[in-house]
Amino acid sequence: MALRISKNMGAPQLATKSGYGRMATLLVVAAGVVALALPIAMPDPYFVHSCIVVLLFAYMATSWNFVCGYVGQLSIGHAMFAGVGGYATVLIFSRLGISPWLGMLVGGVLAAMLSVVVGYPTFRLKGPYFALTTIAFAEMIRIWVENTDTFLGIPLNGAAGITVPLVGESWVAFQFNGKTPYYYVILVMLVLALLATWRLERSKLGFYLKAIRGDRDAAEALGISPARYQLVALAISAFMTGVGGGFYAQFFRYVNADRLIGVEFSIDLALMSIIGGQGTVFGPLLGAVLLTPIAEITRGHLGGVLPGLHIVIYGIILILAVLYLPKGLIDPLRSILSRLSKNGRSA
Amino acid sequence: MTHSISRRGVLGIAATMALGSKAFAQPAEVVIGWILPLTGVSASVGQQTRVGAQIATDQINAAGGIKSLGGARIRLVFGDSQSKPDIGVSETERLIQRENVAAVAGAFNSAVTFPASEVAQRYKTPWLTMGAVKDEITERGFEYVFRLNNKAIYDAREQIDAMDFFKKETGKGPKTLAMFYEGSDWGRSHAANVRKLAKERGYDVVLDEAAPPNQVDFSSQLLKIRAAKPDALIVAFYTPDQLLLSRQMMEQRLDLPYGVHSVGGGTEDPAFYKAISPRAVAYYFVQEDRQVDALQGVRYPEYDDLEKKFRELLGYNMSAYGAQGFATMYVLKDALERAASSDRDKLRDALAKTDITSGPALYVGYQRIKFDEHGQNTFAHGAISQNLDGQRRTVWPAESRAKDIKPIWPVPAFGARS
Amino acid sequence: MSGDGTPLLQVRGISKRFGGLQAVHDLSFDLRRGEILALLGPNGAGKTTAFNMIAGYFRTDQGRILFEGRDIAGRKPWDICRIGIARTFQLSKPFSDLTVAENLMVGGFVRRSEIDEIRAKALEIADFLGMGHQAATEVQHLTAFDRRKLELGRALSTEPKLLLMDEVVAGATPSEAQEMVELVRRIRDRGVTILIVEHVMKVIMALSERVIVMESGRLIANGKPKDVVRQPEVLKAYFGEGYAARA
Amino acid sequence: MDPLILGFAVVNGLLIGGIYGGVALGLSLIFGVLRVVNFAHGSLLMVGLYTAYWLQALAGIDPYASVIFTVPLLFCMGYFIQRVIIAPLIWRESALVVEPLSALLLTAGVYLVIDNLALMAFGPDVRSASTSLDMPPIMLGPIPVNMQRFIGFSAAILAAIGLVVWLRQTRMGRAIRATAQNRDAAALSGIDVPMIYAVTFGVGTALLGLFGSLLATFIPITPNVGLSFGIRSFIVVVLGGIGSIPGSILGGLVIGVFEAIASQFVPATSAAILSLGLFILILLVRPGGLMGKL
Repeated sequence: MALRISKNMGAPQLATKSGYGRMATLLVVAAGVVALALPIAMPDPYFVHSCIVVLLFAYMATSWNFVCGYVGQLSIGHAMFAGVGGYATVLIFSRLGISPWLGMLVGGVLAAMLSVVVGYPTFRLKGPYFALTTIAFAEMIRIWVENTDTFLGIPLNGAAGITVPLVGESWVAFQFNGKTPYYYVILVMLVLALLATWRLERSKLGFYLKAIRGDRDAAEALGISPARYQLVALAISAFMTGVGGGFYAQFFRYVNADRLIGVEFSIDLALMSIIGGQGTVFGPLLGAVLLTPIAEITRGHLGGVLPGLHIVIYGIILILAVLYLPKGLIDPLRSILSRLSKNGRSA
Repeated sequence: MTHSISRRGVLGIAATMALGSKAFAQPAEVVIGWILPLTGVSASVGQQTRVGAQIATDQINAAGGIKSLGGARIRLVFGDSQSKPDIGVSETERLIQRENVAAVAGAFNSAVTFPASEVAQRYKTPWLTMGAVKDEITERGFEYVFRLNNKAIYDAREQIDAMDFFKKETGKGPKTLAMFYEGSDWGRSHAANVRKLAKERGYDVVLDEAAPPNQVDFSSQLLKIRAAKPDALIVAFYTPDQLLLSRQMMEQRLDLPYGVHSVGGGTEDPAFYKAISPRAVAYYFVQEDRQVDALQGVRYPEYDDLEKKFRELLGYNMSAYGAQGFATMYVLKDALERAASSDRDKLRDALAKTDITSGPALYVGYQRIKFDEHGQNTFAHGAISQNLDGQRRTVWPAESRAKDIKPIWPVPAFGARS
Repeated sequence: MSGDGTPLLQVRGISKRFGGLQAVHDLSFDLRRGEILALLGPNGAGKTTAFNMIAGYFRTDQGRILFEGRDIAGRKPWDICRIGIARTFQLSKPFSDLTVAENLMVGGFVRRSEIDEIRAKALEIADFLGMGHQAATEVQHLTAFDRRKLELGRALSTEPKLLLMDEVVAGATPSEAQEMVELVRRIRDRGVTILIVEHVMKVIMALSERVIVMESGRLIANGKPKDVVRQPEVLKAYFGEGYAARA
Repeated sequence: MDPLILGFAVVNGLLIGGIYGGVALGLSLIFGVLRVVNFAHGSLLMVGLYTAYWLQALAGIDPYASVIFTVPLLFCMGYFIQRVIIAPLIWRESALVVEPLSALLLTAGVYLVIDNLALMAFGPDVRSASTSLDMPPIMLGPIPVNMQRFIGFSAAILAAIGLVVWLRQTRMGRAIRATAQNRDAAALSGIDVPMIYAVTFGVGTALLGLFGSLLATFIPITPNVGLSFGIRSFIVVVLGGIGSIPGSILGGLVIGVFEAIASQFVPATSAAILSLGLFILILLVRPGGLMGKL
């Protein structure tokens, strides 16, 4: 993505790259302004609600991408981290009366801890083996939560799920009557996740993850312990996903294992990243921004008439993207941007 | 079954707010929203409910719409929850904000109904719970949330009541029970209620077993049931698993002296009866949301039309889900007539004062529809049917039985059946 | 230049067995600071196994490997890199979706933490390789020989004291081989000690002051290239098959 | 535990386990040769089941007789999916090496499309087919053995043997094995690798046609029935050793018996957790599986 390319590396390419970088920066700034102004310009609650859902998925996909996109491993179990975050947030608030803001962070930390337990053995596996193991872990946790009413005195409430006790409009309790506060919270979370990814791109960890993706043996020869850095990245990703699960819980005011820890949720995150462009800062965001509304619109317009059609469309998009845009939708966008910047210069 | 069926109707009056005033206006439109699982594992239920609601709507419109609103027609909009809570919430937002519905009905799955009805409450939009049986749905102090159908606890109580009654009637009955149910929300919450009641009534639960949905083999579980030797078996499964279970029980000739007692679910789904051999389900006791026999006395012309169209559209006979979709629309029609407005608050107040004792709204078989202060229809009840000669005939409550019907109790073993 | 004579690497009696095959048997040799030592031997002699043991990719069954006096046997590859031993791979393994400069930056983090410094260092190495103009090219667009050079440069980016090279000119044209020989010499001139596993005799003659020869897992010769190639057991073991066939 | 009950459990576990193994055969074959994890495997079984169902519902063909239709039909579907959807990926990669993850995503897309097309076409209702043949259970001592499952079990064993013999003894089989071992070398020695791939995919899914017909008589048929078998097939294949034909059957038997016995002691939900745990453990400790060459 844009930011990656704007790294000034070789003298001769410098001009092109910075031109491209400028275009990209402009685009990002413009998108930022639009994002900030959106709920003010379009205060319709359903519209804002839909935007929040898009941003939430963008945030979750960005979190997924943080490890999976950069080390090139396909996790289909990230929902387990969202589940830990979501459940922790709700339980800490409903049982201990501690503010969900803190609960989200605790949930994130717990998710990161779980990720170390899961990731330590799992990251030795490659390709489909890794993917299948992550599904297996997430499914174990899902089935366990669905069938556990209380665990060590903690009421998990089994398959029934847990609702967030209503206290009315309160910043401390992270409950608002309107949509706009949620919008800005998730927007800030997304920006932070994007910044973290942007930082990752130019950090040691980022270079190391990309090296591990490129070739594990070669990475080891360059002083990289793959297990260690993959785990660090996974823990950060799990933390972010866990916090996202906390937001999910607060926004929908309900968590249940079937959905929040379900395979479909994990698959959604992976698909958005992959279709948008994994291993890039803005790819997952692009994927979420394009796919979530497609799902929503087709569901709204076709769901009642031709059930299943919207998922068929989704599947076809996936097939086409894998075949014709292996680097994601961000790839053509990138070339359009650089063409535009060239034209701009020659003009 | 009650559990999985939720009804949701959103009444929206599109754009014609002037209607509320006494000004004589063009026949306008009242929009009602439904949130249903139209895809995914519960899609079958969603489709049946949708068809039932649509047929009722067509009947209402054909009969002149909402007369107190100058003949306003009802238009339905549907949202597909895919059985996922967050999508159900988003769709509810869409219906309320975008489609401007006057009320929302739904959403079968308790997991969807819970957060989605809260959205309706927040926007002060009446929510008619359809299918979802979780007790708490009407126990949150939400004045915009109503429920036509049973609560979960009613279902369990009716099953146990029926057993107690047959025992009293014949002097014979089960002492030990086994429970076998699907391991997600509905099955588990039903099991919890049965567990509680069985203990109170002195039944001994000798096996309490859940299974994850969509199994391909129940042999191991049937072995456990065989080993536990219960007098009767209480089951709660959706259609695919119920089909597998019923077939394997017949194949393995797993006999229970006091039979199989199913709570709706697969045993209420007409597709199930199309797929299963009648022998496999003979003498089944089914706790039903709809009481066919109780309807034999009062037939409205709407019923024949409904049953005919339903069969044409779906290829099988009326189901409890279809009936609930149908009844929900007539409850809403009744409230709209009395409110003479599509204003959500006025409609809510009208719904709260609902007291229906006749008409097509009673198609599910209730004698009356009246909501208590929590919005629960206290006259909601199911019935217990027994599968006799290939038909489910009401055997409990006794007053709903047809004259020629008596339960077969205990049930004959597979080997002793013709 | 033949180094200052103090041993940088001392291999002491290392052995490795794979199932029934004794790949390396009681191998010992020294590598002096600043020299280029070539490790020769026919296919299957155990060269690559020995190489991988030093680089930490295989565990030694027994024996010690002393680097600057410390035993490094059994350390993990990344630790070995950190203490100053870099390696190349026989089949070059560049990170193909990164640019040349990015490839050269990865190793830099072992020694430095300032990214601008690392980038400057990477560009310097690119210039050193004669690839400065390709710094922003993605590796997948490079020729095979440029990838080989990059492989070498990437090892250099970890600023090693000892560089282990596995067949650097395999598949290269004569002029490319010449360029590579030059490059290796210039690396040595920067003060890097080099252990090279190589088949092409011309390269060894041109580069190394000293060669050691392995056959069937054992060391059979050790000395100046000109002397070693005259030893009968070397002729028999090595030139009898591998080299003669190649030449 | 009562030994008779345990005996029942083992027999049931073997029967259903053999069926799991048989259903997983194609998955293993396709992975072994193409290195493609076919996420749509369960969906293709669903197609087989529906085909058997409709042949009976519309043409009155007994499910057991419908094999002559389902097998060729599913072969064609597999051949078509490989040629039209997966092959372009191979051309794009220009080498004959498919990136396993891209292929997994492609087949995930196929799964979404097939399952939901089935929902649109057939509706969400549960269906079942039934055979007109009279099949009383056979008695194994005091233990009744369900014939329909026994036929499925036997078919799985025979299909595995047939597959092994075919791969060893025929020209095509040997070409497939050569391609599995080294596709570049196979291509160099004149083997039409794209054709081999398509045939392999076709054979792998044709097996699902067979089991679609055989299972239709006792498995509830819904548009998402594939999911019930999908994840379990992965477990079976990994357990037995990915790419190994006997391993697939062995993996199925192990999982079947494991779940049957575990279910006697814990609820089915816990048994499911245990088999997932077993799956993870095998992958970590012995990633080649029970019969793997690793």
